[in-house]
Order: sequence, then C-alpha cells, then structure tokens
Amino acid sequence: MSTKIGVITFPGSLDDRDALRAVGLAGAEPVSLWHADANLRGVDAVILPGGFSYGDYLRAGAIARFAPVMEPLMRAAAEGMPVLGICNGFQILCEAHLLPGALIRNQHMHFRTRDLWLRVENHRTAWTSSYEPGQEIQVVLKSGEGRYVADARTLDELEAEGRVVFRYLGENPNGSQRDIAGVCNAAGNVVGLMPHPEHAVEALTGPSTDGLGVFTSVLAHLARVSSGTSTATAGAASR
Amino acid sequence: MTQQITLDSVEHAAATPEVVQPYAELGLREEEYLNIREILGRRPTQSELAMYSIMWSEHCSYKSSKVHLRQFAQKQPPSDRLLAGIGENAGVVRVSDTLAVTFKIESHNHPSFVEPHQGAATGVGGIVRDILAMGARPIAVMDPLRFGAPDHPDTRRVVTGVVAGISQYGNSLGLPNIGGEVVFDPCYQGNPLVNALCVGVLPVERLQRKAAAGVGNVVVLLGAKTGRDGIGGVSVLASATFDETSQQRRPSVQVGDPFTEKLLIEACLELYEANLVVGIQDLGGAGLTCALSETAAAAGTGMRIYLERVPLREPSMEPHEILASESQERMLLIVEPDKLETVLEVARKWGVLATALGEVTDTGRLVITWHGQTVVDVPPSSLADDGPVYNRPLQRPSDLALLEADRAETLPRPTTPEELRATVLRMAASPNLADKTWVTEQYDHYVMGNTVLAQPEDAGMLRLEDSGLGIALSCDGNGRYTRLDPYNGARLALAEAYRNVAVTGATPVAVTNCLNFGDPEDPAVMWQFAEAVRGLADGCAELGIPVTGGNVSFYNQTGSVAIHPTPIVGVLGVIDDVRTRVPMGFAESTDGHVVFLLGRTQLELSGGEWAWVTHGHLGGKPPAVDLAHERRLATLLSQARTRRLLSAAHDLSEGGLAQALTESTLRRGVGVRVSVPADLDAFTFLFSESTGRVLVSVPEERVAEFTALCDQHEVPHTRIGVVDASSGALTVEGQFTIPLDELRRAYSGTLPALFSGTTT
Amino acid sequence: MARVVVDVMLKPEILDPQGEAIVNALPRLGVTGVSSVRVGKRIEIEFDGEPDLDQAREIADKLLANPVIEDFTVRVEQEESVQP
Amino acid sequence: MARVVVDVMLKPEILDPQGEAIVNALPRLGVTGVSSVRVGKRIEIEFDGEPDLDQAREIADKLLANPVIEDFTVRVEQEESVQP
Ligand SMILES: Nc1ncnc2c1ncn2[C@@H]1O[C@H](COP(=O)(O)OP(=O)(O)O)[C@@H](O)[C@H]1O
Ligand SMILES: [Mg+2]
Repeated sequence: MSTKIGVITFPGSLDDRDALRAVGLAGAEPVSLWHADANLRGVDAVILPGGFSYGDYLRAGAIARFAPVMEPLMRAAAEGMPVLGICNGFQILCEAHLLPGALIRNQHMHFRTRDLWLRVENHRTAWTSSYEPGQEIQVVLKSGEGRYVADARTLDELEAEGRVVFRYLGENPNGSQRDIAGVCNAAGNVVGLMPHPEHAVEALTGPSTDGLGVFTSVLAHLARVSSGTSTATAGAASR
Repeated sequence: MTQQITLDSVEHAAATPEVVQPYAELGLREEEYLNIREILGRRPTQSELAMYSIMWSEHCSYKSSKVHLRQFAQKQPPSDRLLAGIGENAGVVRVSDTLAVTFKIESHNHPSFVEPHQGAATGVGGIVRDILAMGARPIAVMDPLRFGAPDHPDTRRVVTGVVAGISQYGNSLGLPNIGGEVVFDPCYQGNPLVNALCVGVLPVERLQRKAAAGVGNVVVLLGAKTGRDGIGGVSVLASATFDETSQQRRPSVQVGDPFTEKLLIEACLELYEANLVVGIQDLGGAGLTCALSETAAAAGTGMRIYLERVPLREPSMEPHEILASESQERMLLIVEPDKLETVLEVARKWGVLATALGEVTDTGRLVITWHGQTVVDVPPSSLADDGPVYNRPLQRPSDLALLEADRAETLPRPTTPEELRATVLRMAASPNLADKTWVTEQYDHYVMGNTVLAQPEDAGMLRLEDSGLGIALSCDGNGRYTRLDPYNGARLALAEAYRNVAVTGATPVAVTNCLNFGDPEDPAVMWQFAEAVRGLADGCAELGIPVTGGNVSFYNQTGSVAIHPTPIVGVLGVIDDVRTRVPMGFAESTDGHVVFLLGRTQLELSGGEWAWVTHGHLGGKPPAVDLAHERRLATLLSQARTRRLLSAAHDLSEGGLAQALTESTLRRGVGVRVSVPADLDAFTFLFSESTGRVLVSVPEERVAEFTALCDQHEVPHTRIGVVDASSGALTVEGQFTIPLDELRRAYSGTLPALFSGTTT
Repeated sequence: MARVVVDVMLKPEILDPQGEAIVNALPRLGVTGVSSVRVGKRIEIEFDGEPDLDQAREIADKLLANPVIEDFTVRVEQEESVQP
Repeated sequence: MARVVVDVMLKPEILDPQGEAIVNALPRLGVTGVSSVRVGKRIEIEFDGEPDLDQAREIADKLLANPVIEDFTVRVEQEESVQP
C-alpha cells in the first residue's frame, strides 16, 4: 500500500497543486484534503500549502487556523503525524500555535520572489532526513509576510534544541530574526518554512531539484515508523 | 435619509415627456439622446439613460474605432486554429486536438492614475474575468506599463502603487506573472498606461459563450455584493480627459478583492466541468448594464430582471446605481432551471454569493423591474449593438514633417573606446534599459508550477501538458517609434513581440492588442490611430497570424497634450516540447560556444534609446521593418531549436547589441568576447536599433550546420565572438572590457535607487 | 507622555474585504450577532516635544491616508496602559 | 449608535518597518520633530443589538490579535463624525 500524503486546500490556497505534484514526484500518493473536512481521509502525513488563504486578510493564516480540518490535524500532529507548512502553511501553523513565533511583513515591505540558498540546520526531522547535515539547498522564496519573529527566549530555546530547521544563506531576504527560514516543534514531526521546496522539484520549472528531498524525507520517515525503527521524531533535540 | 418619492418608472417617463434630462453630463450628445427617444418612443427613464450612456460610451461602443478595427477581420489571414475571435470576450486559439488557449490585453489607465494601487489591481481582476468567461482556467498574467519621467515627483507614487497593486492582486489569485514592460517617458506623466494581459487554457469542448439562450433559463448573478464602486466610472474615468475638475469629483474608485475573485474562478471552473451553465459573461467596466444587454443581445432573446434581488453592500442604492455599479468580482450566468439548485450548491461550497435575478424571455426586450415597477424596457441590441458609429476626421499631425526631418543619425556620436565603454554603462543604467528586477520580484512567477520561462526572458513560456506542449507569450510596444510613424510603429511592435516569441523556439500563431491613444476627437490623434490599426492589420496579414481580440483606450492625455500613440501588441506562440526551449542567457556550460548576430545592421538611431538617453532627442524615421525577413527568421529559429543548434538566443531591441550583450551576460553572470565586423564601425555595431536581429550562441561543432540553415532561410548571419565564461567580462576586442560586476552595478542599481525605501 | 493618534478608515462606501472576511469567519468561533466589521489603521505618532496636532493632520492627509478611499481622524491621546 | 473598537498594535519590542518608513519619509514633507511612528490596526465591530464588550474581547484575543506579536485594547465608542 502506497504512502498517502494529504495537501489541504483552504479558500485562497494557491500552491496546493504544486505540493500535490511534488508529493507524486517523490513517489507518494497525493491526496487532496478540503478545509471543511472533518477528518484527514486516512493520510499518513499532511502538507499545508502556500497561497493566500482567506486573502491573507487580518494576518496571514489567522482565519484559516479556525478551519474545521484543523481540529483533526491538531490531534494527529500531537500524536506524531508528520505535518509540513509551506509559506502560508507555515503562517497557519504558527497562528495555530503548532509552531512557535510569528511571520510578519517583510522588513522592506515588498512581496519578494527570489531563488535563494538555505542551509539544512536539522536533518533529523520528519521532513529533512534525506539531507546531509548542513546541506545547502537552492529553493524559491515568494512572500510578503515572511519575516520570522519570536521573543528572545523562544529564539534561544529553538537554537538550543536544534529546532531551527532551515536558515537563509547570504543576504537575509525579509528581515527574519537570526536568518530563520524554517522551524519545527519539539518532537520534530511538525515543520514549517517560508521558502517553497515544492517549486524546486523539476529542473524545467524551478531553480534546482533540491526541494525534492523534503518530500522524500517524509517517505523515508514513514517507512521507518511503519517498520518500527523510527528514531526520527525524537530527533529534534539531538542536533 | 429621505424617502424616495417618485421612482422614474417607464410609466412615469411616458407620462412626463417634458422632463429635462442630464444627458450631456452623462457624456451623450444631443443627437444620441434624440436617437434614444426615438428607439423607445418616449423619453428614457433615469435607469435607461444611465444604461445608454454607459453602453454608448467610447469605452463600450467603440464608436470612434469601429470603422478602423474592421480591418482586423477583413485582412485576417486564414487560420484553422481560431475558435473564437473578435467580438467575444477574448480570442480562443486551438493549440492541440484537445486544448485551446485564450488571451487578451486590456487597459486600466485612468483609474491607475487616480488610485494607482486599486486601479492596477482591478485592472488585473477585470482581464482575468474576461478569460474566465471563455471557459478557461486563467494560467498567467503580463503587465505592459508606461510611467512618466523617472525623476518627476509624482512618478514614485504611481510606480510603487501600480506595481504593488498588480503584485497583490495577481499573487493572491495564484497567477504567475510571466512578463511585461516598464517604460518611462514624460508623455505619460499625467497619464500612465496600465495594460494587463491574461492567458487561459481550456479543453476545446469547454468553450463558453455569452449568449443568454433558452427561454425560461435563469439569470444568475455570481460573486461579490454590489456597491457604489466606480459609478459613472466608465463614462467619467475611462472616457473623459483627466483634469483638475475630475480630481475634485473624486469618483468612487473600485476596490478589488482578489480573494473573492479566486473563489469565483474555482466556482466557475467547477460549474463548467459539470456542464451547469448555458452562457456566461463577466461584469467589467459597465457592470450589470453591459452583462445583461450583451448576453440578451447575443442570443436575440429578451430578459426579465427583478433588480431588487441584487445583493447590495449599501441598501440605499437606487436602480440606476445598481445597473451602473462597477463592483468587482462578479459574473453573470445563464442556467437551466433544473440545474439552478446545483449551481447554488457549487457557489455555496466556494463561499460565493449566487442569486437568481430573473429569466430569459422571448419578448426581445430587456425588462427590469424594481419592487414591481418597471424601470427599464428596451431592446437589448439597441444598447449592445446599435450604438453610434463615427467616422471621425483624420489629419496628419502638423509637426510630423519637422519631426521626421530631425534625424538622430546626425547627432554627435562617441568614437573612442573610452567613450563607447562609458556609453554602454550609461545606457545599461538608463531607466528604460535598466534591470527591472525591482518590479518583477514583487510578482510570483512560480505559482502553478508550469512556468518554463519568465521575465527577464524575451517571452514567458508555460507548460500546458506533461507531453511538453506549451505556449510562449510576449507583449511589446514602442510609443516613440509610433509617434514618429504610426503605421510602421505598430508593425514594429508586432515584429518585436513576434520575434520575442520566436527566439524561444516557439511558433507565433495569434495576436492580441491594446491601443492606447489620445483624444479621438482630435483629428491628429485619430490619424495616428487609423494609421496604427492599418499597420497592425497589414502586419498581421504579412506574418500570416490573426488578430484575435484586443481593447482600445482613448482619451489618454493631460489637457490638450496626448500621450505618444502606444499600441501594445501581444503575440502567442506554440511549442511542441518546452524542454527544448532556448533561453536568452549565456551559461557556464556553454563556454566556448560561438556567438552569431542574425540579421542586418545599418545606422538606425531615430526614435532609439541612445538618442533619448544621451541627447534627449526624438526625431527622424524609426528603423525599417521587414516582416518577410521576420518570418524567415522565426522559421529558422524554430528549426534550429528542434535540431538543438542553439544554446542561447536573445532578441535585439531598444539599446541595440550593446544592451543585448549586457542582458545575455548578466542573466547568469557569464562573459562574452566579441569583435566588430569589418564592414561596421564600433558605434553602429553596438548601438544601432536595426530590427530583425537576434543574438545566438551555437556549439562549435554545430556551426556548419547552423550557418547552412541560415543560408537556406536567407537569414544574414555574422560570427561575432565566443562565450567566455572565464573572463567574467563583456569584451569588445580592440575596444574595451567591462567586468560583469561593474556592468551589473550599473544595470541593477537604477530602479532600487529611484523607488526603494517605500511608502506605507 | 502624550502622543497623537491618527485613525484611518476606509470610506463607508468602499469595499472592505478584510472586514468581510472577518465577519464570515466569526461563526466558526461561535460568535453570532456581529453585523459588520471594518478594518482600518491606527497610527501613533510621538513628537520630540509637544504634540503638534496641525502637523499631524498634515502628515495624515499627505502620507498616512489616501483621501481617494480613506477618511481619517486625528487626536491627542494620553498614553494608556494596554489591557489585554 | 455604539460600536466596539479594537486597537491592535505590535508589541513595542517588535520592529515596525511601516512606522520606520513613515518616519523616514517625513523630512521629504518638511516635517521634523517626530521621534517615532507605530502603525497598527483599528477594527470597528458593529453588533446587531447592544455592543458586547466581553464577546469583543474574546474575538480580539482569539482572532484579531496574535498574542505572540501584538497587544490590543477594546472599548465601546460612540460614533463620531469624521473630521478630515
Ligand atoms: N484593438 C482591438 N483589436 C481587436 N479587437 C478588439 C480591439 N479592441 C476591442 N476589440 C474587440 O472588441 C470586443 C469588445 O471589446 P471589449 O469591450 O474590450 O470587451 P469586454 O466587454 O470583454 O471588455 C472584444 O471582442 C475585443 O476583443
Ligand atoms: Mg468581457
């Protein structure tokens, strides 16, 4: 039986089909989930895709957080199901307090689309295990509210526990604190990042194919879980 | 709030023929007003007068342009690809046995001066609905823009607002922006041009029509509530000259809600898929008035509308306001009664309002009631099709002879290597040639995951199918060329868009256009218009590709001064395998490839960027255009692409070869070494704007095959140098070397210096 | 310390998509009985010396509000403590 | 008619680039003497019946403000006429 990875479509989700495509390219079965669903249709992992759910009105992710599908998602996340938030999905996960911190307007105040490099700071999460420690990957950033902020204590904690998963290399594109591009929860199963790995899965349409590793990682992780050899969910703390 | 005492019903109008009506204030001429009275056999009601004033405005009726636009159909070359053409919301072109593509450009110029952000945003929203109305999923946008002088104090407001508006609306819709134009010229100071192109794709059998066919079918309004947005906007904003008095009138601008539009798109596509609509029409500038009258007129039916059913944002709105409202994000559907419930369900699923407003009748009349009283009773075709048509007087502008005589070829030119080097840098840093990343990185070009090429490439390219089938699109225009010679200016714009598509390896197949001109009642402007249309129609016939649709924007002027006539031409190309597309830039991996210049170079500087940047000069005759050559060139490029002979191809346009080399080297930071051919001087080689030229790179071992192909297609080719990755520089042998870092500083610093450090 | 507060709201006839989105979301929070929500900007201006209302008004008119679609009010406010 | 107004401001320790941009733009308008500008949101809530402060506070806490980055205040306001 193939691994099923769900992608939630909220009203205003835009990169949902791209995430589904990436899941398929990685070798999993892509499953569309709908914001008004009351369950997760038996998927093994969930992606919250990029876009402008509810127009990004009020604050990005603020309204989507109350979608019906978020209830089963929160429960599943607490039980260790791998959850990935990309861009708007990251914003939703922060608003839902599944991840710490917040994403606010870029310091330069413009929407910015850029190919850029990230360093994989933690390769032991459910979504990064295919990468080498410290691997540098080229992906796409495209967002107007991508500046990661949290109070100093939270930031220190994230650093200490190895929960900064991705960091921007080179010029900080949006003013994110400590160049943070992505973080995870304490268990390492919930990861959020602003850049779009799903737009770096085909040489024809992206700057690289480096992003594919995110999707193959979760497959490897799920295989380990089902064969009972999982160590990865605890990985966050052991950097 | 006072109770409204008399509703101006049809009955009331018939009983009060003597009432004086403000037709002139609504932009109608006396004879037009009398014509309306004749059609109705009485005076129009307030609502009817509003409707006629809207539908008979220049914007909706094309009353000044119609007699000229006919040429597009008359001169149209035969095409077995065209599924819908002029007269539909947008032209539709078959690209495979099963797929069709629809595309169109529209303008939103005046609103974008009044409120740049919302004006530009709603411009994108409007053209997207046109594409949606054809049954297509919108898949990309482009944005040809014109602004005033870069250093004028008001330019920053307009540039930052327009770009932010396009960015916000397009990005929130999830439509990749794959190209456009940014041009500065003082002639656009009080009248920027904001044109927006949208392209969509559909299965051939899903093509939708706007006809309200089928007596008894239900008329459904889908989308946002109706408010007092842009009431009179079409007649005031889009058809009147912008001056101080209209500033005081502070017309209520339309505000866009891209989130609602996104839901509207998904809802419509679901309705099409389930075959739930008989007809569909977007609500654009002329709101319900246009949608009701056009759908009814197209089917030759009548319609019965209960206007009080329209969901309102402001309950106090009156019938004529509801009919004229330009509220965004609305579509009109014609639905069979037994499918209504399913339609409403789909709308609910997507969270968009859907309201049955009335039904299709066989009366041949559009009858609209308001709480039981009839406020409109007219033949729909009198609104949609029988508007006035004018054959306006034409006169060659009196200054044109003098302008033509003042040739740029006589201006003093740089000659020493140092002067030439400095000129390359100065040109690269000039606002029209400089890097546009400051603008384009505010746009998402990745979303949807099918963007194969996007700005700064010559054309945008999208994958349509996993088979590799794709399309390429470019839009171009040059107001200065067109000012000097409108006939050839239009052909030059066409040639450039065509060539930009061809360099990617795609085959150009169809044309759309947006004609931005001044006041049509000025015979000199009207002459420019007539010449440009003639040029474009002739040009399309010469190239063998049809005009499928477009848009006319008149009254682009400040006071008595018109903008440069600015036809923007969009060309659509098809490519069988996007994996074989040819990029514009040199690459690390193409080190040592041989660089050729295709086409012939002559001393042609008039209307060009060099004359403007270094001398502030505009005069003479624009470069010669040879469309037969362009056709051969395109065929050559397509065949060379199929045989994988090209590692890069880049069109030469404004700024000539120097600029093309700048762009091809900086694209990936890979240098080049060229030398001046024996029969040319270095200046002409670098800065002439002769058209029909392309810079290509070819692997050394394929050179013989390539030159043979050029000879076969009679395309002149000159070997000018090699890609030189290790040099990290642009070198013209015997003249100068510019390290790429230095070149990039010049090229990329300009726009951020002008517009960064922003507004709220 | 005193500061000047400028409130900028969309004109009543202008569509406020943010407000609409919030109203539509409220039922999911179990809130009913809200008929409308409008979202505007609140801008707090601190002056080096005494707060200058006239100058604040000028800043608001020229920079903070877009008179085509927005109205604004300007007032001096004593700093209050925030009550979450 | 009464409405509830919720003011939402970024916490003082969070950098507000919009405010900074305004401060930097002021000299161009000939304005000096402004030491700081902060930009937040003003949200006006109309209830069907009597304004309900408690409910408004709950809406603000759950939805209108993000406690990680923002503070808010809630108050009932009499409708005032706008003074441009
Ligand atoms: N410059 C033009 N060239 C070709 N067709 C045009 C041109 N201008 C307008 N048209 C055609 O006239 C019809 C009406 O145009 P328009 O009023 O802009 O459409 P819409 O009502 O969808 O906005 C369309 O089919 C359009 O393609
Ligand atoms: Mg239309």
